[in-house]
Amino acid sequence: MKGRFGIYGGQYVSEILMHALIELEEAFEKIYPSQEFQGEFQELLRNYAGRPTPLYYARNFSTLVGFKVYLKREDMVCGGSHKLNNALGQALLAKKMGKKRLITETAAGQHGLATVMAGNICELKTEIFMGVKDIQRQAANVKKMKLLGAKIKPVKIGAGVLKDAVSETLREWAACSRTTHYLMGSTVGPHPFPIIVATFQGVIGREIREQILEKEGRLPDAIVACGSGGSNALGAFKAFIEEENVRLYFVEGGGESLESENSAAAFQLGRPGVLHGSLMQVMQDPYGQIKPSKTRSAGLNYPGRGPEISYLCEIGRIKACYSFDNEVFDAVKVMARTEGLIPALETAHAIAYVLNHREEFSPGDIVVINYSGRGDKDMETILRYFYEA
Amino acid sequence: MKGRFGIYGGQYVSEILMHALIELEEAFEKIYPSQEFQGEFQELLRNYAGRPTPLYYARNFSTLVGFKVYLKREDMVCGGSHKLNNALGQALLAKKMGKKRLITETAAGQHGLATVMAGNICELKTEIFMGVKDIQRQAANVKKMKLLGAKIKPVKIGAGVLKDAVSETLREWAACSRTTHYLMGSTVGPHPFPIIVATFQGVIGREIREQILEKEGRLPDAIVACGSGGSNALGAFKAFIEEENVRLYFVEGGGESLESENSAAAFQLGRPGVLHGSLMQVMQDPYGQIKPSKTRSAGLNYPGRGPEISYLCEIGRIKACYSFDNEVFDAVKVMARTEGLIPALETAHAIAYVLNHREEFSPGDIVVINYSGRGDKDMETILRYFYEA
Amino acid sequence: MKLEELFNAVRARGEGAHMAHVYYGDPCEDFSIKLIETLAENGADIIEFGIPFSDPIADGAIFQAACERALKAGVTPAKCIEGIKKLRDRGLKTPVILTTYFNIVYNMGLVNFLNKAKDAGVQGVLIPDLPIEEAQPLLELTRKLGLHLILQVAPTTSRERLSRILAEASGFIYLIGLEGVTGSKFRSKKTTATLIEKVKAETNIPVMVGFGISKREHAETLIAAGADGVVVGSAYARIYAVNITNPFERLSEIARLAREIKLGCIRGQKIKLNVSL
Amino acid sequence: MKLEELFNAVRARGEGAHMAHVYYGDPCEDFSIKLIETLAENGADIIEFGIPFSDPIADGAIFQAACERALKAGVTPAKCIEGIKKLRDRGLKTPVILTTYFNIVYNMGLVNFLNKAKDAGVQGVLIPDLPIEEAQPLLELTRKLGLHLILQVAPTTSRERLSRILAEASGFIYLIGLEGVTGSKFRSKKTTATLIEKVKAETNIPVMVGFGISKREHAETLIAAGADGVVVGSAYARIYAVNITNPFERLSEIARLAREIKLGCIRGQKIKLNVSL
Ligand SMILES: Cc1ncc(COP(=O)(O)O)c(C=O)c1O
Ligand SMILES: Cc1ncc(COP(=O)(O)O)c(C=O)c1O
Repeated sequence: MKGRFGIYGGQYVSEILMHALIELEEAFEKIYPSQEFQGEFQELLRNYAGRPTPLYYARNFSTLVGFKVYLKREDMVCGGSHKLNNALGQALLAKKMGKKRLITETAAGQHGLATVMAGNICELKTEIFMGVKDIQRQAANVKKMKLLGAKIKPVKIGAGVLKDAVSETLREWAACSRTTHYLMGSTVGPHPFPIIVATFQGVIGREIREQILEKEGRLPDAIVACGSGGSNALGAFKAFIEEENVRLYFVEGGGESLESENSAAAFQLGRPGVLHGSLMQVMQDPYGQIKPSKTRSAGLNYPGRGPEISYLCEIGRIKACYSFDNEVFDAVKVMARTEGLIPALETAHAIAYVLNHREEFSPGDIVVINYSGRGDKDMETILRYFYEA
Repeated sequence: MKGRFGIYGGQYVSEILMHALIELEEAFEKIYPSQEFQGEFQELLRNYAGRPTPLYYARNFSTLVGFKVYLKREDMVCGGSHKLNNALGQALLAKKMGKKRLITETAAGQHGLATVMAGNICELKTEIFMGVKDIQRQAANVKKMKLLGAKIKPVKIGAGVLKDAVSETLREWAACSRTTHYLMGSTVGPHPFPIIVATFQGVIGREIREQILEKEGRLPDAIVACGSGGSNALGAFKAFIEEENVRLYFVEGGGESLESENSAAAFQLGRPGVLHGSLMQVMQDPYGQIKPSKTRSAGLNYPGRGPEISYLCEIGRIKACYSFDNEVFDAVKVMARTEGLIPALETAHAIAYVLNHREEFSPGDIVVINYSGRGDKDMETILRYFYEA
Repeated sequence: MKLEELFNAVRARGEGAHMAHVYYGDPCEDFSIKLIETLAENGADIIEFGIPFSDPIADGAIFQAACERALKAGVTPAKCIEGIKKLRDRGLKTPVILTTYFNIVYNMGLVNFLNKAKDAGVQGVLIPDLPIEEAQPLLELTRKLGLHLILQVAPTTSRERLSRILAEASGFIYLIGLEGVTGSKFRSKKTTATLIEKVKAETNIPVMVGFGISKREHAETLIAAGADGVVVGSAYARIYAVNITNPFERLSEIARLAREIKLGCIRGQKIKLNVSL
Repeated sequence: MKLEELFNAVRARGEGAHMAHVYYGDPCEDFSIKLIETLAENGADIIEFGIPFSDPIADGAIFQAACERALKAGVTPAKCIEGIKKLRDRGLKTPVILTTYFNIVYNMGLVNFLNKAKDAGVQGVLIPDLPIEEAQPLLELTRKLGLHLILQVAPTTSRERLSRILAEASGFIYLIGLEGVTGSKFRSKKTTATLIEKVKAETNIPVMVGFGISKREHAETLIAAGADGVVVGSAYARIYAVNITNPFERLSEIARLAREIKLGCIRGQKIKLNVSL
């Protein structure tokens, strides 16, 4: 079924928005493959976003863990994470569709930044919805978005976090969908968003494939990626789904512990449910009320897993894993010391998994960690952890 | 004369250090061209640093100014500025020389960060000298360097700024030059540093040349770069020095105004003199005492101009220009709004020059701005300027 | 009472219909019971009975807050259905449309949910995040059980989808009068009137217009434009929300608004039928 | 007195030579005058007279602070040279080596600087940031004027460069005894002794060892190892720096140290000459 991955996916939205989803789907199918779009988009990816990103052989880190580890350097994308791959694609699409304005939501600010960057390039106005708690926690990114010209809309409802901001953006979209594009930031939301985002992020895996073949003459044994919605992971995985010998690991935010209410591990603690327009793995109470997630990593702090990731984990193609907050901070330090790189807290989940589950890999293995972003945005949190604890 | 550019350059250091300079020069001449070094270095440049960096046609910015502007995206180098090009090269050289440790100094922290990153990759210990005032002003970068494993040495003498930190690093080097490499961060200091740094940064201009020929089929009419020591500017210019039709603009920190003591415009306010081992254009009082420079841009806050830049300006091959602090902040905003990019304050000097001297360029001109770094490190200063002023 | 009967009766009286939307359990079950009874006694012909959901994406700020308060107070879907039973036991005759977001239904299991709803005395079910594309299973099940699945149309609904929706519609059509969420500011746009006309031209089942209606005149205008009735929700919640520690004190004001709305429904119908007022 | 005469006289007395290094104008000119006279009267055979520089890269913390204070107090190169004149007028006979960083010299103009220095009664010039590679113009000019350009050698100086330096040396060789800056902690390393031997084997001009010397024993050891004398600087500045608001109070302590150092010079020379102490 269109927009479905097994039971997951669909279009659970208000009737008001259906026209916009249908229009988007049609536009994507028509515009995306066009030479005009591809020309402009590839140009932007190359010269603005900085693609292809390197596939870096992390020699010192490899020595430490005992097998070959490559880092797919999405931290090198302009803005510091994979988010711009998708934001540029959708902004350009929105421009070609004749939209005048972009709206979206953001937690850590990474996707919000990517959106206003892409919006400026495409001369579209940008409005970013952000939970009041996240606004407080990410004050610097908020001002950065303002400096870039974005309008920030504080979201007071609920817990004032990402989940609430997504809801509020959907509401805003209902009021302006004729002129405004909702630039969804991950492989979540109603069809066709998960497919569009995964398509734009798919460049990651296509590059990995080409680069590892060039460097090693063979495919990797494993790819490890962090995620919540799943966009960087799917982006990295998609080119390898059919390759049975490539193990895929999806690492979600374990938070403080699985026992407490302090987690974002939806594959461990959730079950299928409908949130923000799509059926997916989601954390909820016994009655179907969505539960807030909790992790120190803002970008993983979402209670749902996108439909495609939900499906691929369900059928066992992807292994659903998690890392705990303290493991994540330690992984940041290890990466800093071995390779001089400070990863985003999200990314550090994938690194931590590799560090703490070495027994799952053999000495001859080639492992690719999708290094989804740099840690600049998390410096305060990281420094507080190490120097004030 | 070796190590001289006209009257500029030389090796004005304590006898203790001469052996180290000679050793370095010989090692550079022998090791740099070697296949082994080039193999490892190019690999690191490509996959760690992220080279080649894009040459981005800034469409919206071009429309604004009325001629074609390309940005050479050194902000996309890992760490956020051109500094790593040189740090990686020297660290690798030091490793091949059998050195065990790197020392250097830093003002904004960019070069310090690049050094500890390169040090970690090459498994060399790193010690960073930093003026106490700069430590205060750049607290975040200091902690970042610590997280990466660098030892930070506070420099209390003088005004506690970059100039004093350089002096102190030279002193430390006198005590440990047999085992330790001083990783000079710009095209300053005694021979062979200016040549080594310019060589490692020369990759910028070589890439510009190739890229602009590919995109435009001809060389640019002008290249504009900011600078103090001159490393990013020389890096961008060197491939074009012989091309008489390519105008070269070097933009230094005008500070608050040229009249007051609030400037770092050494080409306007200085004269030839010897500082930190080399004869160069330098700000000094009537007696030859070095004057402290002043600008809001930490990376341009040095009273000297490297010997090669000094020479090329003297003979008129490069035009020496400056931008004032307030022009610089405005340029940050213009770049943010037109292209979604927040430049480093240093870089914004070059942008400001183009914005404020449009009459020097014709509608048919192709202008390359060497976009030396991203503004993340300056966000606090920038935000304070716009949102608290 | 069956929906058909209700609409026949209302029409027979020369009135437009008035559906009042309430989120149950806000701020406590007792109040909701009283509120629903008050509305029913003061001109609400149908009760849209909402089961609170944590993330009500089609609802504006007022109903979001209502959901939040109700959930905080401990209301559950089961308690909601109990609430309907209780209302029936206390003598409520008014038809009840059970409204909630799809995850609540999915979580209980579709069959289970519908059976319980039917047992409790519900006439229809409305799921605001279930467009026709996703509605097939529920359409079949409701038909089997003799329940109505109330479908929505909006100003953005294409002609093609409108036909598809109307072909499946049952009970009445919920016509979303504006682009936005519940509780938005009322805008009487030509598009709304055009949409009402379009829908009326294609179907015989009643058309109820909702979103943003808070005054007698709104009801009057919309029904005069061809609608069979209106839905009012946030406007009621807004009244007691300002006095949330003792909402009971506001019941009389709510009753007054309900009567006003009903009056608008009557006047609108008169205009539509060209009867002099 | 000429340097040659001085060294002959010291040698004749069976002593090692003692050069005392002072940054002029710290914290004021009056004090420096008194300090230099005190040193000369208490065993300093040569005065190394420093013109303060803003960025003295060969100097450790003590002399950096001295330069900073002197500059803050308004001393200029011209005033320094005036100071030497004044000392001579007041009867100072001790040879004076004028030390400063190259930018001060470059700024005044090499010829002008040397002429002024000579006029003031200076015997030699020492530029710690002017290695042999850069010294050619100054070597020629000093020779022409009958001034010594004091050259330095260090533990890191290669055999090849050592020969080149010694070939140009005049007055005496300043042998940097350790790898570091002025005021470093004294380390009596084998390398220093070896270097002294190496230099002495290649040249007849006197060898003065400096950097880190602060005690009688240091002087004794170095001279016993073959040096013709020692340089002491930071050790004197350290004494008055702790009492910088009234440094005059410390002159007697400085005098005591100068005598101690001189004693070390004498004893060292005795050891070297195998004379029983
Ligand atoms: C660096 C980084 N990695 C990963 C994520 C998680 O998003 P996704 O699951 O869509 O890849 C984020 C989200 O903000 C992020 O910033
Ligand atoms: C971004 C950036 N640009 C320019 C400079 C100036 O250095 P240089 O003159 O060596 O290019 C710096 C120095 O820190 C910098 O960080």
